[in-house]
Amino acid sequence: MKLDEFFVTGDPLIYGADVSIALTMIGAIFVLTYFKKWKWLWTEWLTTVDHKKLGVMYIIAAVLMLFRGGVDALLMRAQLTVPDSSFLDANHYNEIFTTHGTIMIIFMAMPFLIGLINVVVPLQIGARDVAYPFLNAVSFWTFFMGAMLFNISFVIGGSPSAGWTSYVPLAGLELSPGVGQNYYLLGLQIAGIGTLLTGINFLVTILKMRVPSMKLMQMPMFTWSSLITMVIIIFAFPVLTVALALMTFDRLFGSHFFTMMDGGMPMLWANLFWIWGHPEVYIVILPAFGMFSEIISTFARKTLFGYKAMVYSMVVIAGLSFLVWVHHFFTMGAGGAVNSFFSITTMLIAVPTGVKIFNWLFTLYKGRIRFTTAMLWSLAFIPNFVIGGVTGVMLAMAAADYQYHNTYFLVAHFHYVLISGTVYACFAGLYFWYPKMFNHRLNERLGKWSFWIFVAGFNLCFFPMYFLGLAGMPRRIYTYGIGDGWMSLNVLATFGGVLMGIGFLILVYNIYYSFRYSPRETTGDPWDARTLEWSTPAPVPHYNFAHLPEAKGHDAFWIMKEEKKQGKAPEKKPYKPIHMPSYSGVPIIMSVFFFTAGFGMVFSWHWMSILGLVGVLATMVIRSFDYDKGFYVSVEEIEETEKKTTL
Amino acid sequence: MESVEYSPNTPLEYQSETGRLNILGFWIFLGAEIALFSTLFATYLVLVGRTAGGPGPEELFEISGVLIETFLLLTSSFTCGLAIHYMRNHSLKGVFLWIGVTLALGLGFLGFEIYEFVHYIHEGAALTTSAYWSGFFVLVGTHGAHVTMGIAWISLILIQLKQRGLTPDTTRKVFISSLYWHFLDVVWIFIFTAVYLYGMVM
Amino acid sequence: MSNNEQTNSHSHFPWSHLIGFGLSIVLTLLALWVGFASDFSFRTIMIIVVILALIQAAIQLLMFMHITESDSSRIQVGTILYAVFIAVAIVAGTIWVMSFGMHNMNM
Amino acid sequence: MKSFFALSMFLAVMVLSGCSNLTVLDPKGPVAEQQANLILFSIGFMLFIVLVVFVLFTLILVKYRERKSGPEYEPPHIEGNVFLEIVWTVIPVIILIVLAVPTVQTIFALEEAPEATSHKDPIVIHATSVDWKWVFSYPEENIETVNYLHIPEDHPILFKLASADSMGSFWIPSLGGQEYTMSGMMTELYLQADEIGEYRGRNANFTGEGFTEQVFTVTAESQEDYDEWVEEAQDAPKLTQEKYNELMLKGHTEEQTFSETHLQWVDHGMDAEYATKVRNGESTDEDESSEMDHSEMDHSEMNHDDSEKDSEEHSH
Ligand code: HEA
Ligand code: HEA
Ligand code: CUA
Ligand SMILES: [Cu+2]
Repeated sequence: MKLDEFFVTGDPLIYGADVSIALTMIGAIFVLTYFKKWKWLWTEWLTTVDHKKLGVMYIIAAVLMLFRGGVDALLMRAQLTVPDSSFLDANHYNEIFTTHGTIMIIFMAMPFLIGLINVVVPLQIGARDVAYPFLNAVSFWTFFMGAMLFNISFVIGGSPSAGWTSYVPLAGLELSPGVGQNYYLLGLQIAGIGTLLTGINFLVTILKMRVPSMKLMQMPMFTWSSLITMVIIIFAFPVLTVALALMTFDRLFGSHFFTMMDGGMPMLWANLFWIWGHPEVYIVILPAFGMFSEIISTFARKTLFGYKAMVYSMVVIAGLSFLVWVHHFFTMGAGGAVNSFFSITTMLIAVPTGVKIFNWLFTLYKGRIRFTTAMLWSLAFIPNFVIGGVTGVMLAMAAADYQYHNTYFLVAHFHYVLISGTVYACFAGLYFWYPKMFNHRLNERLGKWSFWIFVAGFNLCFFPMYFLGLAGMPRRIYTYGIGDGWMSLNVLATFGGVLMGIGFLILVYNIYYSFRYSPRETTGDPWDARTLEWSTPAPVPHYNFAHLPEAKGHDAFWIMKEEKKQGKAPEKKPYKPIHMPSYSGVPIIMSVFFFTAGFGMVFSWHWMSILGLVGVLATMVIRSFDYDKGFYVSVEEIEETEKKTTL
Repeated sequence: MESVEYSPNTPLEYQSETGRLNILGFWIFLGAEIALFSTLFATYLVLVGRTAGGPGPEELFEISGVLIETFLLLTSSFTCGLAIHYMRNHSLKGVFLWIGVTLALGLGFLGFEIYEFVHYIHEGAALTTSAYWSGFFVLVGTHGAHVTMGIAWISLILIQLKQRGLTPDTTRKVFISSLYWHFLDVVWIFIFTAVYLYGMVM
Repeated sequence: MSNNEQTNSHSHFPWSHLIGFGLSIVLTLLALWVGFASDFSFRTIMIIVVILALIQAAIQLLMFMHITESDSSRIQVGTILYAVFIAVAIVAGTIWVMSFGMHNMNM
Repeated sequence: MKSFFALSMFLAVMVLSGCSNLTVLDPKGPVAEQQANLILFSIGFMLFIVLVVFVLFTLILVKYRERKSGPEYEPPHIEGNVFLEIVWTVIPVIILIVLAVPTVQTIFALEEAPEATSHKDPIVIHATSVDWKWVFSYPEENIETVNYLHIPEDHPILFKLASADSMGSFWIPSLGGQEYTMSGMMTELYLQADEIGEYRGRNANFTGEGFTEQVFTVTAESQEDYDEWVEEAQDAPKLTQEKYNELMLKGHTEEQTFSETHLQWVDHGMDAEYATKVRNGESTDEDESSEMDHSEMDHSEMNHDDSEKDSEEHSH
């Protein structure tokens, strides 16, 4: 392979990216060296197994990915604004929507949610850490390395360009001979390992690490939603693992699962992809539902309406989510019976979702609604998501879907649910739990600006797309003709996209601004909230709880506060030493080996993949022989810490 | 944190919180493995018959080899269970003996499987021959790779047993690896049924 | 949830293991007989052998893997049952959906 | 709320101004019409649902917002309400049943020729997608066209869809919904035009670099004009295998017309490998690849109408 094939060349955008990546890296190295922060970085962050720090790292990575995916989006919008535009050529456009879709779903939405779950869930259930802290670090680092592997395709070797769905035969070796598709396969594979581990980790954490007094039906709704999400992850991700592996074998080792030659069956890819893919969209929506439940209840100053129904509806959604996948390829001709069956199962999901919507509305009913930024995002979710949801039901009507499929109607649907569901939730959760993570709040005034601009932009961008779809505009076209009559709506959409970009930039600025100017928290409970994470002091000590709290209901902290008001102060108990896990450098090293193996496979440099795999195995063996049992936080240290924190 | 008193009858592997958590976590991992193998089975079954004019299973499968593999694995699952039994009787010797037997049987299984694969490849049925054989080799091969991993992993645990004796940590590891081993037997039962019986009866 | 089984003293002879082993051998041979020596239709054969396989799996889970011991047994059993549901959905669903090819597809 | 008003305004503007632009809702044949009816039917319900939610939402937000002045109001503790929860479970279920019935009916109706013209024998056209063009074969008429179609009005057309390579989707929005084209598999789609006119057809499923331009035109004309066109086309140069193999190479071409069809040497619904072999310069002669061992499949349940199958390979 020649060097100019190795590095992507020939495009000013790419050179720009090359330069900015190089500059960022040099800058980071310089800053770390100058301020002598390398050791700090390693001992405090890179080797951490603390769920709060891992959560923060997930969120930072996710925001970076949102930026990358967002830049992709704006490039697409720029290209589509006017007919016959030649800003991007077809290949470039194809790469961009492929990386946009993949990054947004796999490397932005999921990590953002998992990050928030990491920070919040152990605190909500009164745990001092997750069930497997070491594994948690492995999860993060494999996700991170998978994401990095996927992202460097942009400058080294070329990006995948067959869509985030990677349908074969197009994505097969014959029609996509470059390395781009390999990046897709290996990046997702490596990140997928981390996701599966997260699933097991948090399932066990939630089931087994709760404070003993908290019954299942007393868990906060975000914890419930996380629990159910983890179940979906555990059973959906292995399917993706297999599908990716099979396509990897096809491309690298000459097998014939999805090839056109020798009996391969391309349709099988679509089938396997969506067996994972549909549950995946519920993986990114259920935690969002959980967050909205917490935030709406907090700022309506009311307990959640229909708690049990909220739980059961999620259980039903999780069960159904594995029985609907064919709605993504109604047009494959599987026959009337198949299409009818999957139409009906899909439509059924509207029922439990509707139950949730109305329960939220009735949580607000008779409340005292405070319009904080977090609450604004949660409120905007309701009407916007309903639009996305009911158009989803329209898509579920197979006979009609023959007309919507692969059009902008579909693009509008999934952005409506993904953005007003998942992205709004990430922003809402970020504003809401920010003080828990960073000990100061985000500025509310900037927050509201960013909110209104983003939400207006969002509707402006994606609502017209329903009409573009009905006007016959297919997705994934890089340009259209003036005669198609799609221009005016596209101009609107682009305008909306730009507004969203501005909203996002204000959010980023807000992070900086608040870091500089927001007052530090003086209490652990800035919002007068209801669940146990708010009972921890500010800043949260690394062991979370000096005494394990007691849960007497799903608004455990609220009940504690009520009791305190009635003068029932909990008696002061003496502290006991707390057992905590040790930090470890193994997870990051193991993931670097994963990266090495993946990179080697992308380019079929077998020596490198073998080296990487041997490294992975070696780190696993080292771990197996490691009998480190963690350490105890002494009573003195606890007393010291508790004095410093404010409560 | 771990102030609970355990009855002396509670198996060692359940006597630490780590032990209980890890065993439960491993069960859940096995749930994920079921989803993984289901996907491979579904793939294989859809690809049955797509031999692209090449050889088919009915020409190549031989019942005797498959039966030997099956009985080796079934027996190893039994001896693995015995190892756990002796472990709970605090008999380190028993554990070494029966795990040793288990590993030997596992190696035997692998040997026959490798022989079988080589034979098929010789007869012109390889991963690259046709969709059907891709499905076959990846399904059966994934199981074989699991067995290989299992043997390596259990060997490492034996070393740790030697170093440390029966402690809550080592017994936990032995117990979890035994779950894994039994699970591989379960998967094999389905391979025996859906691949070999189906392929030969067809 | 009591740790009934867990606390069972294990000084007894491993009967349950032996019985499990015997059963799995018998079931395997039975499946073999159904497959090769019986004259049921192909469909009946497949149904029977799949049921036999499921019984064998249950034996492994109960008698060798002690799925019902430990204070998390309900979670363990629940996980496996849900996994079985998923397995059926994936295998049966895929075969059903992908069978459209059978009548007008080649290769 | 701002966004809610913006939205409803926007909706109004859209509906008033541009509905005629919405190809899908402006059907030119019975298939598209059934689909448009289903769509409009569902939109009605969806608007109703959206309305209910939006009205409730607005009322509650206005009424229960925190007021700066006024007495400190402490919200009551309400855990739920069984009656209400039953209401909003049952009503959606009813709505879904009402939506599901016509959906299923339409799904099955679209598998057959449109009812009104079902007495006419459908014209069979094989539509094959090739990166990045469309090849249409009229086996009865013995003609083949590239990137354009002629069809008579008021006459059911049975499209037999296949692909030479990547998976495409055959879509003429004015006439009806799409269906995938796949290599090694044949799918069927009935369409019909009730109005004379020129319609756009295209590939709707992403096929890579040339996907955007993978389009064709459909001319629906009177029976006489159509017959005339057929006769003319039958005088076009003969399609040779060499010529056809050139079409198999990736790229675009202009509209072309041939007499004879490629079906005499390859049916892409049966042979997934043809295009690959051409591109690799391998022999494409009829070989063993069209045989397949069907014995392992249970065909008793295939209640598919086999009578229309024109290829002998299907005689199992
Ligand atoms: C967060 C992600 C998310 C969520 C939550 C959903 C939710 C739903 N989706 Fe969506 N979907 C996607 C993400 C998501 N989807 C993506 C990414 C794609 C495309 C992928 C690609 O091709 O690239 C897609 C594609 C997609 C298709 C495929 C279309 C096609 O390719 O042609 C279909 C078809 O059925 C569908 C249906 C639905 C339905 C019925 C719901 C339901 O869950 C919605 C339920 C909610 C409501 C209905 C609203 C609230 C309910 C009430 C107020 C009660 C009353 C309502 C009624 C009685 C109707 N979706
Ligand atoms: C969670 C998932 C998610 C999110 C958040 C988004 C966000 C956005 N998406 Fe995304 N989208 C998908 C998931 C998502 N998308 C998926 C899965 C596909 C399908 C892919 C496929 O077909 O394979 C898709 C496809 C898709 C298309 C269709 C492409 C096509 O079919 O041809 C379009 C077109 O407009 C689009 C637009 C946008 C826009 C404008 C945003 C906006 O919300 C983005 C907001 C913008 C920012 C947050 C950026 C901020 C950055 C700046 C302000 C920096 C500016 C600097 C420079 C421009 C240098 N998306
Ligand atoms: Cu012996 Cu259990
Ligand atoms: Cu879906």
